[in-house]
Amino acid sequence: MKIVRIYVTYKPSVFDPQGETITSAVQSLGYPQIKKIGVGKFFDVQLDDSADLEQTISEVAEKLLVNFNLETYRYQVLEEQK
Amino acid sequence: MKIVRIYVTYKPSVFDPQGETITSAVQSLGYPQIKKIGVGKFFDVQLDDSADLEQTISEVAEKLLVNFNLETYRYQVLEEQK
Amino acid sequence: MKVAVVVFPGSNCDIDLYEALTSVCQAQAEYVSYQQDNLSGFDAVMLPGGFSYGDYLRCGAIACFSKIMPAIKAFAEAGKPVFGTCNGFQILTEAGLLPGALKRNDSLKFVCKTVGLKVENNQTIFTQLYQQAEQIKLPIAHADGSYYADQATLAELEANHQVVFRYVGENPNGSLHEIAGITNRRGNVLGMMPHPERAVEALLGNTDGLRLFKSLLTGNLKEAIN
Amino acid sequence: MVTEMTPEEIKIKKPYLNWGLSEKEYNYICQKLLKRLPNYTETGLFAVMWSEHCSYKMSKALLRKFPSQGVRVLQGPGEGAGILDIGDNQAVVFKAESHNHPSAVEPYQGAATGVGGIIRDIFSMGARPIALLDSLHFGEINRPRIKYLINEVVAGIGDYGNCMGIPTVGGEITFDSCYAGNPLVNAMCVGLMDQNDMQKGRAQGIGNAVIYVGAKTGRDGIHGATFASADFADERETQRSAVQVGDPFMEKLLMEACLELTHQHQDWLVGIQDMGAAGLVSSSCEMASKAQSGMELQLDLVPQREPNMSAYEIMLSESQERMLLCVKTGFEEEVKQLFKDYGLEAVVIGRVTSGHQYILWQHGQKVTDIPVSSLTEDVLEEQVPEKQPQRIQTAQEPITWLAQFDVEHVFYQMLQQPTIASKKMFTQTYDSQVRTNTVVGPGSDAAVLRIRRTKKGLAMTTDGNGRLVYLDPEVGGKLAVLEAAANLVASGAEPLGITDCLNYGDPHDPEIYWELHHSIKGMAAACRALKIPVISGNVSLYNENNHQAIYPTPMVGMVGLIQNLQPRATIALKNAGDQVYLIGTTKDDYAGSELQKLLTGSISGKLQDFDLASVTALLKKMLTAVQRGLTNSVHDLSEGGLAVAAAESAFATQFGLRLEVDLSDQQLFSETPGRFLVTVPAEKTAGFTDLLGSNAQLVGQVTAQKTLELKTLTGCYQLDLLQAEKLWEEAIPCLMKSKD
Ligand SMILES: Nc1ncnc2c1ncn2[C@@H]1O[C@H](COP(=O)(O)OP(=O)(O)O)[C@@H](O)[C@H]1O
Ligand SMILES: [Mg+2]
Repeated sequence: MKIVRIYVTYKPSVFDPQGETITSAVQSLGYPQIKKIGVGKFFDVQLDDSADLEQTISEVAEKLLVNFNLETYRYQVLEEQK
Repeated sequence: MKIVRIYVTYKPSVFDPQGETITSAVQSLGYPQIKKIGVGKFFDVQLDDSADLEQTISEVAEKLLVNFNLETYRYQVLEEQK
Repeated sequence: MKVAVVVFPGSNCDIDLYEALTSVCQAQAEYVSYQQDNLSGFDAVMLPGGFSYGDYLRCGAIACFSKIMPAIKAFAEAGKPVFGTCNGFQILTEAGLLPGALKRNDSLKFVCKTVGLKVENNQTIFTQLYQQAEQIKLPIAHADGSYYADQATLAELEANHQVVFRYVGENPNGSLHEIAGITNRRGNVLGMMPHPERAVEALLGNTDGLRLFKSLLTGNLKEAIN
Repeated sequence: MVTEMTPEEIKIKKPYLNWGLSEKEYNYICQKLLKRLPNYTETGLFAVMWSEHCSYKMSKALLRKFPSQGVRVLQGPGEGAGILDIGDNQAVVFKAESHNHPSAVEPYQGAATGVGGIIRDIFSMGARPIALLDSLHFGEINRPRIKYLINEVVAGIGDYGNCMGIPTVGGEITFDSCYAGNPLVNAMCVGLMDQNDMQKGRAQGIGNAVIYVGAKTGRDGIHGATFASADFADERETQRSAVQVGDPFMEKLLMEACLELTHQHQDWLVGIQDMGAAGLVSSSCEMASKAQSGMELQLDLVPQREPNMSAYEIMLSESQERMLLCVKTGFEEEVKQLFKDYGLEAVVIGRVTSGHQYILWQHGQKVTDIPVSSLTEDVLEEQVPEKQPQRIQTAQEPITWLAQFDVEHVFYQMLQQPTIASKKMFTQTYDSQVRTNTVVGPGSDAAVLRIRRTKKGLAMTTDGNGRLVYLDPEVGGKLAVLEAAANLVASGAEPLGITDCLNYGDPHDPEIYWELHHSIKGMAAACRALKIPVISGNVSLYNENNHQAIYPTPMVGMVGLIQNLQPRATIALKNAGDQVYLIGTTKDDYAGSELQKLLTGSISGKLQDFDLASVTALLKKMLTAVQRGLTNSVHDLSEGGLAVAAAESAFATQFGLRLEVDLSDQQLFSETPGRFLVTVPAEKTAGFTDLLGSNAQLVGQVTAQKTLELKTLTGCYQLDLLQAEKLWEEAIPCLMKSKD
C-alpha cells in the first residue's frame, strides 16, 4: 500500500478570497511578522501496490480532483506501507 | 523570509463525509486500486526571519487555523528565502 | 415541447424547475434520474440548483461523472437547448459544456437575496422575450458563484456575445466582468447563477424569470444560433 | 481494547455517578427492576435512558400542565413530532429541538447537527419537511469568542438547511450577557403531509425485522444525552469526544429514501424512528416500548466506522444521519434495494420478539438482557424542591420611571440595539426560498408559506424573551405564547398549535425549578385561553456556565393556518394616504424593555400582568380584520414599542408616517403586550372601525415622505427614516466587524 499526497492550489493568477481573509485576520490578531498566508487543499490517496502510480494519480487528478481552469497540482509519495 | 506549511486534517476518530464521498466517486469512476482518499487543507505561511517560528506557528494554528474539536495539525518549514 | 429536469443526488431545486414549467407555464416536463443514459423524446434539458454530492470536492464536480452526462453532452452537441441554474451552471462548467469555473464568493459566505441583472443578449432561445439591455431582478442563493475564466476566454465570451446576464448595481460574489450567466459559443447551452424559476409567480413577489421559460417554450425558435 | 468493569466493580467504584445516574437510581435498578447487578453495558444504557434528556424525569410532571388536546390534534406529544389536521386530508407536522450544549463546545457542527436532528424527527413521521426556523440567543457582541460563536452557529444552521433544500424562513436572534458562556441554539422544523402517510415509531409483530439505515456508527458523541443533562463547566478536554459531524448530503438521500418508503410502501413498514440523542438504544427500546414488544439485536451486524467498538459504544453512539425501521418479515430485501437505489446501506440488525425483554448480542455473548420498560417506563420521577427566587420575593413596584431622555437620540439608538437591529447579515446566508413556496421570508412578524394546489398558507414563528421570564416566569410565560400568537394573527393566520424548547439552568437549584414550574404555568394558561394545544417540544436543562444560569428562556414555536392567501397583510406600508390605527391600550410597561436596557444597562422591576381574556378577544377581531382584507399592513408591537414598530413598517418601502398619539414621550417605547400598528385604506376604514370598536384608535396617515413625524402629549418629532434604516441595517455588521 502506498500513500500519495496530491497538493492542489489556485493558479497564481486566480484571486483567492480565503487566503486574503486569513492573512488579514492573522495580521489583525497582532502578527505583523506574518506577511502572507496562502491556502490549498491536499488529498491523501491510498493506492494498491499493483497500481501504476504515476498514471493513476495523473488520471484521477485530471479527471476529478483538479479543475484546470483555476487550479494546479503537485504530488509526492508519502510512504509505502505493508 | 521563511515559508512554513501547516497541514490540517480531521482527527482519525472524526467522521469525514467529504473524504468518504470522494473515495466512492473515484472508485465508481473505475479505480478500484484506490482504497481511500483523505482530504486535508494546508496553509503556506510567509514569516519574517525575525519571528520566533515555533511559537508564532503554534499560536496562529491554535487561535485561527485549526479547530481542535475536530482537527489536528503538523507543520514543516518549506524553504528559506532571501 | 417536452423538458427533462435532471435529478442528481443532492439536487434540491428540481421541484422548483418542474413546477415553473408545468403548473406555471403549462408545459410538459419530466424528472430524469442521473442514473439514466438517454434523453430521447425530450426537446430541452434543464439542470436544477442544489448541492449535488453535497458540494463535496468542488460544486458540480462529482455529478459530471453521472451516467446521464454523456447523453446531456450529445444533446448539447446536437444543438438542442440545455439550461443550468446555480448548481446546474456549476455542473455545466465542470463538464466542459461551458467555459470557465465558479469559485467561492468573495465574501466566503452563502448569499440568498434578490439582485439586479442586465440582459446582455436577447438573441438567444432563452432570452428572446426580454428586451436587449433590459434590467430585471432575480434571486440568487449560492456560496460558490464567482465566475472565473482567464483573460483570453473572457475576451472571447465578450466578443461572441456569450455573456447573457450581467449583475448591475452590486456584484454579489466577485464574478469577473460581473458575469451572471453565459452561453456556449453556439448559444444553445445557458448557465446562470440566478434562479429564474424562483421568479415566476406574483404570489411569491417576482415574475421577472417567467420570460426565460416562455422564451424557450414558444417553440418557434428565432434562429439565435450563429 | 479496554476491559470493562465487572458488575461487582461497578457497584463498588460507582462509575455511573459520572454518567449522571444517582446512587438511589442505581440501587433501585438493582433491587427492584433487575433483582441483580447490571453489567457495564446495561449500566450505561440505564444512565443514558434515565437522563433527563431522554426520560424527562424532572420535567414530566410539569409538562402535563400543557393542554395537548384539540379537534385538530392527530398526534400530540410523545412521537418524533406533533401532527395537526389542516383540512383537505392534509396535516402539518412540527417540532423544535435545542442543541445548546453541543453548540457551546463546537458551534458549527453543534448547530448543524441540531438542524439535522430536527429534520429527521419530521420525516420520520411521514412528512416532507417544508421549512426551518431557528431561535438563537448569544452573549453581547463584544468579544471575539462571541463573534466566533455567532458566525459558526449561523453558518452551521445555514449550511445544513441550504444543502438539504429546506428553506430557513424565520426565527429570532437576541443578545444578552447571560448567554455568553452558554448560547441557546434552538431549531424548529415544519413538515407537510397527507394524512394517510402518518407513521409511528413502533416495533411490533413477532419476528418482524429491525433495520438500521444511513451512516455508519462511530464513537461520536458517546453520552451526548447525559452530557446535555449535566452541568456545563470549562472542562474542554473531556467534552471533545462528544463532537458529532453532520453530513447533510447523506441526510438528503436518507430523507428522500424514507419518504419514498413511507409514501409508497406502507405495506412493508411497521414503524420508523430517527436515532437522535442516545442513538441506537433510545430509538430501539422506545420503538419496542411503545408497542409493548420485546426486541433482540445483533450488534455485530451494526455498520461500524471504527474497529473494536464495545457494545456500550455502539448503543450510545450519537453518529448522525441514521434511522431505525421495523419492517414486516418478507420485505427485508425490498427495503434494502430501495435504500441501495439512493446509495444507502440498510441492514437487518435484529427482530421483534415475544415477551418484553431487551436483549443484545455481541461476539456471541448476551451483553444485555433487561425488560424493555425498565429503560423507558420505570424511570423514577424525581421530586424536586422549589423556592421562589429572592429577586421576585422582594416586592417590587412596576417601573413607571420618568427619567428624562432625548426622544430623537433614543429612537436612533434603539434601532441599533442588537436585539432590534436588522438580522439580514445572518438571515441572508440562509436559503429562504428553495422549493418556491415562501410567500413571506425572514424579516416579517411571521414567515408564510403557501400550500401548493390550495388557496391556503401556513404561517410560523418562534418567540421567546428570556428577560421577561426572568422578571416574572408566569407572566413572562404567558407573554411568550401571546407574542407568537400575535405574530401569526398579524399575518392573517389562525394559530393552530405550539412546539416549545424550554431552556433553563440546573433544575436541582430550587429557584430554577420554581422558574420552570411557573413559566410552564403561565404558558399553559395562555395556551388554554387562546385554545392552542402544545403538540411537541423539548426540554434543555443545565444551561449554565461556571454555575451562572441563563435567563429562563422558553422558546415558543407556533404554526397557524391561513385559509385564503389572497387578501394578505405584511408589516410593510403599502400606500400613501392609508389611515394608521394603533390597536390596544398603551400603559407604562418598562420592566424588561429595550428602553430600560438602553437607558440603565440592565433589566429589573415587576412585570405587570395582563388580562388573557381580553387579549384573546382582541386577537380574534384582528384576525377577522386581516382575513377580510381590511388592512394593508399589520405589525405587532414588541421590543421597542410603537416607535420601533412604526419605523420597521416603513423600512424597505417608499413611505413614511405622520402620527399623533395621546401618549407621553416615553410611552412611545413602552412594551405593553397585545398591541398592533395597522394601516387601512380609506375606503375600508368604516368596516375596520366597526369591527375593532374602541380597540382601534386612529393615530395618523401613511405619507409619501421618508420621515416619521411623531406628535405626543409633550413633544413633536421629525425622524429621518432613511437615516434610521441605515443605522438599523448597519448596526450588526458593524459590531461583528469591530475589533474588540
Ligand atoms: N435566526 C433567525 N433566523 C431566521 N429569521 C430570523 C432570525 N432572527 C430574526 N429573524 C427574522 O427577523 C425578523 C425580526 O425578528 P424579531 O425581531 O424576533 O421579530 P418579532 O419581534 O416580530 O418577533 C423576523 O421575521 C424573523 O423571522
Ligand atoms: Mg412581531
